[in-house]
Amino acid sequence: MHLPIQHVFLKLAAIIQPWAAGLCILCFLFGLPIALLFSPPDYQQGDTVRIMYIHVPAAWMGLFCYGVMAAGSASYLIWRHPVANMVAKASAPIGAMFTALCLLTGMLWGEPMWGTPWVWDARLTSMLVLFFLYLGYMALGDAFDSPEQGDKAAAILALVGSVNLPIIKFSVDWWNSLHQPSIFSMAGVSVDTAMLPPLFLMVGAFQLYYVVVVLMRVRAQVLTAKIRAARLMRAA
Amino acid sequence: MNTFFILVGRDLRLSVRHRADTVMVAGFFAITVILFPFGIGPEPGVLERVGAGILWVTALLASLLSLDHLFSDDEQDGALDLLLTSPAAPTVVVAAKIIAHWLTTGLPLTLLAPVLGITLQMPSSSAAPMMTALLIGTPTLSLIGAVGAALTLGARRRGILMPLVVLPLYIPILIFGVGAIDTTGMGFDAGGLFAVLGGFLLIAAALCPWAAAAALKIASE
Amino acid sequence: MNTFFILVGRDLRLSVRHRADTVMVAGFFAITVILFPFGIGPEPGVLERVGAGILWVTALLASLLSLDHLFSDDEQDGALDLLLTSPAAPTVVVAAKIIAHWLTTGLPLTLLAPVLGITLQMPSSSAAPMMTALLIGTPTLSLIGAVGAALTLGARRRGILMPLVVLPLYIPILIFGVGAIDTTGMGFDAGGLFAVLGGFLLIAAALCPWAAAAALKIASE
Amino acid sequence: MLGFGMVRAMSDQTQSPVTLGVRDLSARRGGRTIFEGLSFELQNSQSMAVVGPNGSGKSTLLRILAGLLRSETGTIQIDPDDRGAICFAGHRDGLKGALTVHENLRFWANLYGAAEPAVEHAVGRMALETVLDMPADMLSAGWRRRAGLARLALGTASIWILDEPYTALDTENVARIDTLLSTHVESGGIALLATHQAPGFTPTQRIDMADYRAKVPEGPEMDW
Amino acid sequence: MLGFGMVRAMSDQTQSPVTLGVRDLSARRGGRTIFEGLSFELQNSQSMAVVGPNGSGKSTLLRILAGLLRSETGTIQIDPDDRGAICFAGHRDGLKGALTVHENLRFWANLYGAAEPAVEHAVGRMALETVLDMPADMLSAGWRRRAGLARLALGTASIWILDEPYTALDTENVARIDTLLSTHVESGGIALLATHQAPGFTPTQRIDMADYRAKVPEGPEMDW
Ligand code: HEM
Ligand SMILES: Nc1ncnc2c1ncn2[C@@H]1O[C@H](COP(=O)(O)OP(=O)(O)OP(=O)(O)O)[C@@H](O)[C@H]1O
Ligand SMILES: Nc1ncnc2c1ncn2[C@@H]1O[C@H](COP(=O)(O)OP(=O)(O)OP(=O)(O)O)[C@@H](O)[C@H]1O
Ligand SMILES: [Mg+2]
Ligand SMILES: [Mg+2]
Repeated sequence: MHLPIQHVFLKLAAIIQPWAAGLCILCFLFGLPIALLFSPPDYQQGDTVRIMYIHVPAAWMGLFCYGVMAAGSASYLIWRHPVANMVAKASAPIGAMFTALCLLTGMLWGEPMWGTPWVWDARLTSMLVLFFLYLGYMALGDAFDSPEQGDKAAAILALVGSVNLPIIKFSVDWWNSLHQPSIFSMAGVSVDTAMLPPLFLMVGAFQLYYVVVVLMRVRAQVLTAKIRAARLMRAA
Repeated sequence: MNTFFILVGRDLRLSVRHRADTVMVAGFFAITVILFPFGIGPEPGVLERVGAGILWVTALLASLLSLDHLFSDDEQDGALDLLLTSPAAPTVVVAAKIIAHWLTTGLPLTLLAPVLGITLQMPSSSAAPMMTALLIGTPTLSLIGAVGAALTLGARRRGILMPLVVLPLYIPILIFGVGAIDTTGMGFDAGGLFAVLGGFLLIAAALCPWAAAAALKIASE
Repeated sequence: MNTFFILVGRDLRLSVRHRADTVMVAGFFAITVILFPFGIGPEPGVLERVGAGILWVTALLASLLSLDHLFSDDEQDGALDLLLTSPAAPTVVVAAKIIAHWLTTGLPLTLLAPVLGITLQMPSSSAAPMMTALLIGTPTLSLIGAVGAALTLGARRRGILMPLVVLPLYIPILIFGVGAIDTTGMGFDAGGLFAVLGGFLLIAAALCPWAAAAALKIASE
Repeated sequence: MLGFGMVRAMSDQTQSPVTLGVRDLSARRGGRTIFEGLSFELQNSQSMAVVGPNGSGKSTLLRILAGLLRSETGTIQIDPDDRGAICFAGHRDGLKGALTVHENLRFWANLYGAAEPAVEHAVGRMALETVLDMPADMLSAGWRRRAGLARLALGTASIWILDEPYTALDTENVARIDTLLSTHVESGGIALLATHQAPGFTPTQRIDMADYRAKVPEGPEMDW
Repeated sequence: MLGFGMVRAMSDQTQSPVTLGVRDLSARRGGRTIFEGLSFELQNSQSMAVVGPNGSGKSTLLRILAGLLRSETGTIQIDPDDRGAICFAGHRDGLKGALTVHENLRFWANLYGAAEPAVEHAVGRMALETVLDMPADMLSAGWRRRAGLARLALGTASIWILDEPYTALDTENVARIDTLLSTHVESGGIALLATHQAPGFTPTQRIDMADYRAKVPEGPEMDW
């Protein structure tokens, strides 16, 4: 039924993927050394500030992936768009990974900065909640005897869970948190401008990595679906 | 609307008459209030400090555990099929069940809160903010929980899925709920926190019955 | 004896595979550990002070709530009738269910206790007494709870009856269990308290399976 | 008598049209197509027996028609198209054991918008007078079934969809259900029933699910 | 064939004696005497149909004989008197929906002490091969019933007590159960079955519960 769309998708993916992969590698090649070696140390934090170049992009990607997942789920539920669901499903593990990376680097950073790896602070907890939501999405999708049922249930959960995104975003403003407030705000940029190029390189690298992996995973799903359809046709 | 009251009435009757876990809630609170001073020891400073937290956590657990049966009892004996094929719209069925659930879990807790507060040695001035916070917050628990219960209805390993799905969404309510009580207790104005709780309730009321009804239709397949 | 392991195996398999509340226990603990610091606030002194209490109360609640389904699932689908008419003696059936219940509630909690302790900011020296106390205490919870579950099986308003029947018997274990952890934590010898917990376990193990089997026969009528 | 036909007759004198038609229906469950290419149409006063061996998809078909499952392909046309036009009775009777028979029945009556006399009428039709105040879980299997089916006799639905209604009933009560069915059909209603027993009244149509079996192998091939 | 008779025959060559007798039985439920003065005796290779209208006490009688209920008065004599001599199958089949058919069956086989070949034999007798790896709650009503009754075919029990075994089964499977029953009885076993359908094999005895109805008024008088 939806084969044309999937076909278009496969074609597009085949074009985009190598470019994205190449760019991603370039970003990492330039970004990592600059971030970890050549960028200036912070006047307060010293070299530990370099964790930021992993932590912040990971945090943003954690949020971004959930956004994609929620949008994909919505269009799957509303327009029954199978590719949208595949994108949502493919984003979940990547998002969970970035979220975990953010949590881990945050804990590593917290040890020297706050004297403790973990506090039950709103920003930290809502991020942990995001991680659980990812887990819940994946677990729920797998928990049904019929795959469609799981897909739909998980899609509903993704939508309902998206209320968590603003909570994460604004948690530092709503509660007096240990955590840094946003770098970018109405008032302008609050870090040394020398830190921005490596930060953006890393953000770009992570983003491109996401694009590459999502395309790979969706392609795999499309092909699996094709194979299954073919098997059923042959069996019939 | 009439249909709605018929459905609420039935669920209430069942939870009074039945061997239902919903009635357990009053017992559950009593237990908590008996057990915690035992477990924590009678030192007044400590108990008082954690009172609001204990109340809210209890509310969350009670809600979570009783929700497990919100739809599954009716599913087991076939009544859910009949309800979904009846003249009542699925959203109305879900909304009625949510209200009935709140009336048998959230409301008793809210009403008992002052008593529980005294037993947990909280200052009597905290009674009003406590009741207000619970009154606004507990319906949201029922609403969100119903979505979780419906989503996991046909699922395998449901026992572990329910908390995984529902709790992340409960945590904000817990934070604001406790915050509202404690802030008032410290003599500050907690209007903003109550407003946020109210906002959650409005959002949940607007979304959850539909989400749960949609999930229920999926589960019944 | 062989029969016994077959029955335990089945219940374990069900609780892993099934939509069962028993598996919920791991989730339940995780929740508790996440929720309480939230509810109580992150101040280290307070949390540390109430850690043992929270762990034990969690154990009690988890035990109580999962016991609700110890026999009723099998009763609902007719399996209990078949078990009672099978070659397995009712006492063996009950004993197997109790062991399976402990393996899925008490044991995970005991094993998780050190981790939970850290999260609740308890000193790492408390890990050993905590685990010992839970290891001796939690089987007693399952044993006593099984009697309660069997007694209330056919009863109306079962949800409210279970806690009423079981909790008074749980409280001594709570008191001694928390006492044992806290006493060791303060650097004293808690041998006597552990011995009392052990004594409870022996008495419960000697009496409860028979009592529960007798109650079950009555309930099946 | 206050059956569906009566109510209709009172309201608009002429028999309102009732239709249940499906065209080219197929159903999928557990990753396997259960049946395909099924079409039929029922009009006022028509009834259909759905037969077929175990697992051939009778219950699946009835649940699809009742709106509880989605079909894989095909169209379903139901008229009147309002909720409550269909009364479904499945394998499980949905009685609440803690409530009395009367309470159970009254709940459904309220929900279906039937008046108190309709409840009394239904009680009479199913001869439930003696057990009205018994909690439903004290009933024997057959009585329970009968109490469950009393919902039909409330007379609000024009299309009855029954999945093995005769289960656990003795001959007297089988006849009672048969009478109920034939009165309903005679007064303009539609009835579908899946059964392994030959009903005592003669349905106007009959569909054998074995004829619509999907042409895929059963068993290990399914991909759930 | 590896039925009960076979096992016995292998073990002691001669047919071991099996008896199920009751004398002057009466039963009380919900504060009301259901039946009274019931006596009968079954020996090797005898079988009995328990008939009677809904609510007459068939299930109650069978549950008493299976040891699940206590009788009010009367004596019951069962031989061999060990646990496991009786295999009971009630209205509900006790299958665990989360386990596959095979897992369900193997559990009962282990519990009854039947060996692996007995499981295979039972699977063959009930033709369950294609659904062995399906979770039981994915089965249709009739398949589920069949999977539940496969327990009988394990061949360990000498006395079968069946409450409406034919429910939800199509003709082919009704015949399957009939064959199972007659093989069991022929090889020296005893079978009791409550049913509203005439079984395809002829039980040697027949008891109508209506004949033993207690002489107290039915209905509102009950004092539960
Ligand atoms: C486990 C602990 C931590 C977690 C879960 C966490 C989580 C997050 C999240 C979710 C963001 C993205 C916020 C947004 O986009 O608005 C973020 C950004 C950031 N985090 Fe953390 N963090 C943790 C620890 C830390 C620590 C210890 C530091 C440094 C002292 C830190 C510094 C920052 C900075 C500077 C940003 C960028 C702020 C922005 O632009 O929003 N984080 N973190
Ligand atoms: N919940 C389910 N999930 C997956 N497959 C199912 C489910 N229920 C039934 N099936 C499959 O669908 C098929 C048709 O089942 P259905 O219940 O419609 O049969 P039926 O004709 O009603 O049989 P019976 O006479 O035994 O009641 C069966 O092969 C069964 O395996
Ligand atoms: N749990 C119970 N508590 C009290 N009374 C009961 C209970 N179960 C059954 N009874 C009563 O016992 C009587 C006999 O019930 P039983 O189930 O033995 O009948 P039955 O002959 O099997 O009927 P059916 O053909 O409907 O299955 C009924 O009148 C019923 O009201
Ligand atoms: Mg069926
Ligand atoms: Mg019966």
